[in-house]
Amino acid sequence: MVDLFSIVAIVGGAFFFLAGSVGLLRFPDTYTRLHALTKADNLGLALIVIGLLPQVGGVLAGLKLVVVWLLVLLSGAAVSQLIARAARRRERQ
Amino acid sequence: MNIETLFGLGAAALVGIGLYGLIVLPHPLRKIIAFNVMGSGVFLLFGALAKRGAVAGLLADPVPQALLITAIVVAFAASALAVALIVRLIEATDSASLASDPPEEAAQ
Amino acid sequence: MHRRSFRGGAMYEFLLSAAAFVLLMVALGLLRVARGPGYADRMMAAQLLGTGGIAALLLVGAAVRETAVVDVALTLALLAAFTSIAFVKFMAHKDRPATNVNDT
Amino acid sequence: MMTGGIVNLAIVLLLMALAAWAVLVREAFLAIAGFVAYGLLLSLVWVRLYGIDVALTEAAIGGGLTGAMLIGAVSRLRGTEAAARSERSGASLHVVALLLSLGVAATLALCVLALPDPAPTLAPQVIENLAATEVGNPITGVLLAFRALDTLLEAIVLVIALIGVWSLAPDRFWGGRPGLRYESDPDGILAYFARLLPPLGIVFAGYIFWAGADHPGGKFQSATLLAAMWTLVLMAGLADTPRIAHRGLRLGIVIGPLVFIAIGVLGLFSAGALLAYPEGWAKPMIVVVEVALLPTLTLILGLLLAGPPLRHDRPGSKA
Repeated sequence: MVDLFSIVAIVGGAFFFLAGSVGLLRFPDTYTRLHALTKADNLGLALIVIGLLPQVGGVLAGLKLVVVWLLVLLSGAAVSQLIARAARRRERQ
Repeated sequence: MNIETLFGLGAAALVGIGLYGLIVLPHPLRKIIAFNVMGSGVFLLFGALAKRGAVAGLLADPVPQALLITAIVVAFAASALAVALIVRLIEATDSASLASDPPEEAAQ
Repeated sequence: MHRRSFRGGAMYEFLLSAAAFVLLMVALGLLRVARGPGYADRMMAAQLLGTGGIAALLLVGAAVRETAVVDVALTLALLAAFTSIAFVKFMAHKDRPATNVNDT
Repeated sequence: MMTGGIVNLAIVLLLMALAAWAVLVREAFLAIAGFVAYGLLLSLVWVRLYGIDVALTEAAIGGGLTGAMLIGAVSRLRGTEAAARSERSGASLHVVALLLSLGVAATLALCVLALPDPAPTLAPQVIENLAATEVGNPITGVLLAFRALDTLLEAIVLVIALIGVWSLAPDRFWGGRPGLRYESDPDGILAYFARLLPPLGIVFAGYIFWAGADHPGGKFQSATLLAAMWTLVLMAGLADTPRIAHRGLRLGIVIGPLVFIAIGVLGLFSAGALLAYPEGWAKPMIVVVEVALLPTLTLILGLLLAGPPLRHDRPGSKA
């Protein structure tokens, strides 16, 4: 039962990585690609982390998993803003 | 094929790739990257050897692994020194040429 | 101290397959680095690579039951933005009219 | 175990593809992007080879410092790339290089296939003697007890590398501040990020440092993380690099090797050999050495990344 939950969540996460890669390759411009990427970042990793929570065995390890996700979320948010701004600056020039 | 042999063979290929780039690439910064690829091939070979040294209780021989840690840090320091040398070379000569007789357009 | 304790068959296989799949997706995304066109797109691919690498690492770590792998993932997560920020900073520097550092 | 084999094969193939990319691609920037990806994949390789300590080091150095250093270098190439392409080496050199590298790779591959079985290992000796050091992580035991001389020499090599970088400064900037002065980010995101992340990074670095006694981790990984956090604060323009003439800075740089040597010489009298620890004192001595090495390694890694001194303070200057 627990394993089934893990499998469903991890498959869902892997799907978002697929979607992110396809979006990164197929979407027409920088901003839409950024959109695709951030979905993969947030949801893909989040689902994989949720799926792994019952598998790591231990509260501390589980807590660290969540922190990994939060950190990636934080850097993803900061970097995608920086990238978008840099792209706009280049367009204006 | 077991994992040690597989990664060992991969390491041999990495050393070859890095060596080729080190000789052929003209720009010194590219040479540094190629050298690092070559170095990581050597590290990987060493890591495969460490894995082969696993005995009851330990999953790998800790002696080569400990040396690998120092090696990675030293490799970074050496690369940083090399990069600083290149940047200085460019600032001093406006060229990154390593040739003893730099080409015309770079010398001007 | 490291312990050897392998997980039962099916889950181990599944977690490793998932790791391989994520890695493959990331490798696909890397094609965007090659195609560009701008630097921004390339940086995005690097970002995806970082996240995918962390995900693959966590999956492999869970498969072989090595709890310390989470620490490796934490390290990568802390540094995920590092290269990208260095890139944005240096490119901003490059965009500006060349100020000779030696003159300041 | 079939899946494990496939995963390993996929990792090796991807690793080789990225290496070939980093070497063969035309633009230096793309080569660096490939090399950063390569470093990330390497830490996965170390996990597969059960070198979690190595994976941690590779993640911190390959995933952070090296990429930032190379990008910093490529942004200062100033069009030397095109000039370098014009002096492309001739076809004969390419053929010779190809043959040579193929030969080296093939020889190494043959050596790998001919490795003796069972493999020589020092692991039993390490396990046997680890109890005497009271350290639980065999790698920390090797680094600070069994092969302490290597670690000491490494710290000295790092100091020398930093002196080498500094010596590239133009004479007039000697004693000044290394690297560029970054402006505070007007958009504020970077400044926000650089205020939020370092406290978390410092806590985690402390954890890795402390955990290193019994679990994967230790001073190298911890110092690399701290150096990265420091560089982040510098890049956000929240702080400036110290003047290299600063006495406290110089003390911090040499304190690690000095304490290490002092304890080593102490061992000469108390335990009869250089770098030997007196019985029952191994663990506290190791902790002292590690604590002393931490600021040394952090400062050196951060300053190596910053480069040689490039400027002096100017009153009211905001370069």
